[in-house]
Amino acid sequence: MGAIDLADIVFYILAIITLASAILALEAKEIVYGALALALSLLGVAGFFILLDATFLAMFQITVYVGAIAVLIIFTVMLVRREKWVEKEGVNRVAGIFVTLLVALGMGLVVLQSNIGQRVASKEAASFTQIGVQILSLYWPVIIILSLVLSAAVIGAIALAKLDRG
Amino acid sequence: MTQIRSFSDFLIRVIKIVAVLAIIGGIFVVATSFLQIMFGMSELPLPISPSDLITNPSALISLLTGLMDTDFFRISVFPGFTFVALYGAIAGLWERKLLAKMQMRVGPLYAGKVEGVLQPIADVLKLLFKELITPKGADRFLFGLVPVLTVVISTAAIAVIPVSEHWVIAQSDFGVLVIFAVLGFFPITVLITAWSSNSKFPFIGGLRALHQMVAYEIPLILSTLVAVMYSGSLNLINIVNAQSTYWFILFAPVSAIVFFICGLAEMERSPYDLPEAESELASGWLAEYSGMNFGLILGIAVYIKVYIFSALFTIFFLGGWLGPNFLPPEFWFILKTAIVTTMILLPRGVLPRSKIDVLLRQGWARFLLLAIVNIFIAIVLIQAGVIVPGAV
Amino acid sequence: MGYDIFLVIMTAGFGLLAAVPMLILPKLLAPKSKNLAKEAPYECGNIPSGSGRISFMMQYYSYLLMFVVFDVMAMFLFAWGVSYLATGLIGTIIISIFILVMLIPMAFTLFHAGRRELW
Amino acid sequence: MEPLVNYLLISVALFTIGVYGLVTKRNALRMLFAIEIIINSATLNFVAFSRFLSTPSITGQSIAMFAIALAAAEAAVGLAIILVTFRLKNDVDVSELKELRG
Repeated sequence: MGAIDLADIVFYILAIITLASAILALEAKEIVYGALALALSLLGVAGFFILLDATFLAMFQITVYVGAIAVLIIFTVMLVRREKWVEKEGVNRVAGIFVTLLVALGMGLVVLQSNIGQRVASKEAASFTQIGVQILSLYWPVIIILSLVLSAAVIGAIALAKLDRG
Repeated sequence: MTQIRSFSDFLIRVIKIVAVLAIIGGIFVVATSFLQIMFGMSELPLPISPSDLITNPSALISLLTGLMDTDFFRISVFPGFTFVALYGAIAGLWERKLLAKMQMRVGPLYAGKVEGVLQPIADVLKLLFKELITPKGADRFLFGLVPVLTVVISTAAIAVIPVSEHWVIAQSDFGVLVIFAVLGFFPITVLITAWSSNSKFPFIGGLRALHQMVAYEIPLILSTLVAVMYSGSLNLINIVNAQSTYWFILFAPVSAIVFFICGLAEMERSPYDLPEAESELASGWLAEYSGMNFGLILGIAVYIKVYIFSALFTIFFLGGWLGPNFLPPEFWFILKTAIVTTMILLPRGVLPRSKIDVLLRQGWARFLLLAIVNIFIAIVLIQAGVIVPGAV
Repeated sequence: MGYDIFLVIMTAGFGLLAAVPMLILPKLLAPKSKNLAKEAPYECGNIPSGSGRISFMMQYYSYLLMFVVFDVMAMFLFAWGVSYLATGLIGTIIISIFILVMLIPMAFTLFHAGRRELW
Repeated sequence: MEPLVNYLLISVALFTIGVYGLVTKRNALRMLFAIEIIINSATLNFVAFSRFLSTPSITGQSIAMFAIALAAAEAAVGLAIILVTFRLKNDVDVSELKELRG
């Protein structure tokens, strides 16, 4: 029983960290703090992956999201940031929160109403070596298309980011 | 705090030190009991009374062996923090003596009777009595966070490194990925430093360090992929056991060289130490750090990193703890790691510093291509039947 | 269920336990003095001018973009390398196509990163 | 282990926070943060459902890997667009981008 209790505690700590830093990412006054909070939030999601027996995916998430995407985001934030930065609010914040609560209510009701939520996980988790087998047999077209998408992303991003001097 | 001018000043200082040590000890006791609950150390035999010890000394041995089997002992002492910190201190002293001998100097000489062996302790004591300066306009929270964060991250990586089949903290099936996930945090700490110092030298040095770490991370990851393919596992213990007949350096020499050079660049060691170039950038991204802040990064974290890369090189390419049977496997592991560490320290006395554009172009154009070519060579070797993946 | 990762985090926690006292001790032991010149950012002895957080050259931005994409590629290669035997020759061919396609953005990036007038 | 509903609720909460950011913020960087949070809620959903199937399955993890890879591509292009915006307008406010308005 002891181990299960520990997993529950870890789950709730992770939930608090993830949600709080996700809110902080959007609401922090200083946008560099916001970017760091985003990285922390992504780390929290990786923690959920570990709890779901998807350690390989968690490591993938940390290496790609925290190690690469977050670094690129923080770098760009430092590049475009200025000392006195007044951020304009697009819509009235109250209206935004109202719309958001509506979305949350709808989706939450769907989750709570259906009986799918009470499922219990199977004892054995699938082995992570199956990922390689699956993406190279069943989903092999996705890999090829993904390589093209990634290539296009790099080329497009560089074409956008360079100064146009011919 | 004023200078010590009289005996009473001295007494006050000593009392303060004792008080601080008592507080730290209290924290330590609380943390230990917390860990005890966590790791179920209550299953241990209960602490025996001193009278038992006199009548039955062998009870002490059973107590000690019981203690050595706990996770807490592993984390704190042997393959864990104390061992690595000691290794790092010796490596630091060894580096200074080695460089001095190469440059016809004497190096550390006075601390300790023999050849300055107590120099690391003297350094730590000196740094403890230095003031921690935060530059004006700096972001105090992030600025103070970075030294702690650097030590924490580099400590996390030693958890999955096995010293022998028995002595490992976390027997993870994802050891290689854990190492690279942990290494992925270092660019963020560098970026935080660059931004939070509010000074131009750390900014320039930090961006250099960022680009350098990023450029050499991919070739580093891909050069270890060959070892993973040969052994068919991400578990570092399985990777070593797969080398029982031949070391992987025989089948992937180019991969080993790529790993070594990219390791040098990741550790910011000479000839790739330009993010913290003393003579041109005033220690680069560390320029604003003083006292123990500086000591934590350059004195502890850097040498833990040196240990990590030496140990990884040993595990991936030099057969880990495998060796003749007349000595324990731990000895072979530490011997090989020490040799690799010496190889890492040597270029500082020999090679001049590289240039940033040359460095980045080398990393992306040469080493990445070499690593990819190596993967194809490995495919050919496996398809030709020279190596059977997963063979132990 | 992730006990190995839990141990990794505990080891990191021990690192925290070791590092924090090292920063508390100097606050109590070391002498302190207020000095404007001491707290100024380091600029080779000159009086610092302007903000330290300058807008910087982004000559090597393309390398960063390349890193994001090649990190993904490296992790996919690990997913393949672990299950090498199970995927067989067909998997090898597919992953070879994947790597070869990724060489195109690599060449593009290296060409553009080398032209300094672009950035 | 927690029942599936808890993971789904976390996912819903993350999605909601992301939607809130997209609705109220006009700073392009903040909107990018919100998009990243939404993508993460989706991947969490995939992994949770795949773990709670009656037979052990890995499909959710494969899909999540593809989603993360696409997020990397999206971040690269999105940040380049933000850079261009900054160069042109000296700001990253998306409500300033109205040249194409009829």
